[in-house]
Amino acid sequence: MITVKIQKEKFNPQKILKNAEKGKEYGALVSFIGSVRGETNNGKVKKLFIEHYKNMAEKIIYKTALNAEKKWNLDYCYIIHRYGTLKAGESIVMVITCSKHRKEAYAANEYIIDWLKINAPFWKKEIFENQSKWVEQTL
Amino acid sequence: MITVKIQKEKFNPQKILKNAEKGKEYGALVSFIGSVRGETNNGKVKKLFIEHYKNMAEKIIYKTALNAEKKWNLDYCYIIHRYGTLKAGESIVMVITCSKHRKEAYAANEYIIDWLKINAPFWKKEIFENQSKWVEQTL
Amino acid sequence: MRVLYFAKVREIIGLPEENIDLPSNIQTVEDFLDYLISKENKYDLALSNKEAIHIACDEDHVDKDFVLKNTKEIAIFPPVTGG
Amino acid sequence: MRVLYFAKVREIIGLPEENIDLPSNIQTVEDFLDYLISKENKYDLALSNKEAIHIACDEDHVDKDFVLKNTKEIAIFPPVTGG
Repeated sequence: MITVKIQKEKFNPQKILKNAEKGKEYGALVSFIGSVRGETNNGKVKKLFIEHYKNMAEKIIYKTALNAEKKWNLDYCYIIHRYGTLKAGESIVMVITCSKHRKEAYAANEYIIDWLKINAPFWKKEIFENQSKWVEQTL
Repeated sequence: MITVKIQKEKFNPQKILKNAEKGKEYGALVSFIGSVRGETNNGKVKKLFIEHYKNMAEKIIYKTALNAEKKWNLDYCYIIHRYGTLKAGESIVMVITCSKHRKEAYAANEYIIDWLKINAPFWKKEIFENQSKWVEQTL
Repeated sequence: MRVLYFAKVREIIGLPEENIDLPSNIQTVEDFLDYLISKENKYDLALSNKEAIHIACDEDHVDKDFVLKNTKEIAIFPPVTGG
Repeated sequence: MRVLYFAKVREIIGLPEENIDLPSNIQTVEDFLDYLISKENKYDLALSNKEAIHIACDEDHVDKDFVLKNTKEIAIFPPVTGG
């Protein structure tokens, strides 16, 4: 089962985890949460602005999930990614992967995030006290 | 910050996740949950019995967390493992690792589970309808 | 053809999207970028460092030698930084 | 010396722990296992496949050639299966 959500609103990682666990008998569940760091190399981050290319982002993330599901025989895959303006500490992205054995769940989870970082059309701009700066890609 | 818990009682992964996120500004959070599978190669599992060597288990898990924290520069590390009698679907173990960057959080998380599976003194016995069987180590 | 701009490219060009009729001598993405760059200073500013410009045609990543024949929507943007 | 048994080993020997005075000729873990095996059939049954027996002395994993000199607690068990 694959779910992909791209939304402006905050999400609740606890609720998402709870739903993933409902009726679960899969053995291994790996989740990743990426959040807005309060401090980067450029100083104290006030806000993070995330721009995205809606239709393409949905398409790419869904395709990535589908590839991961097939390759690692996942029982469950949930991906949520925010756009808009976020504050430090807020969650940007969450990925849950479930499978019978842990190796598959870890590998699929990391694959999804790696792939998403390279291909999904989102762009981050860090907003500091007196300036703002588009984040540069680091792979 | 390292927390290690070994307990008989059920734990609530949502609450544990929520606590990990409190005041968080770490960027990356990876969590792993291992649960009792309802079906194994030997049939339908009714219950899982977990025996452990208390003092040694605590010592080994804490040492493993300490190693991981140092090696991957973790900001937060939480490990909980149950013993006693569990039903299918119940969580056995949860590991949360937090760091600035995702690679470290993933690597540390997987290291902890791998190390724990090889070294922490827990033993599982699967209880089926008409028989029971100690689980054999698979690495 | 619908042309979309994102992030820094959008900011420099000053608009999120526009419609541009493809001149008949333009075949590839590369041709199209060169056409924009020669058209106006703001496009030159936004797009001249082609290494730093990525392209999607009808929502798929494409290389610069991609032929624009049936493309309805082209998106022009810096390397993505999501996740 | 306090001797602890876990899992299948505990089940076969029939008790979780006991106190055993170390005979003076016993130096290593290996010696101690052989001593138990020769003592009674249940120990033979539980411990004769030494490859499948792991040992911890005072809560640390040790090899079979570990010298028991100051050991207060020895634990004998099958390969662990936690996590």
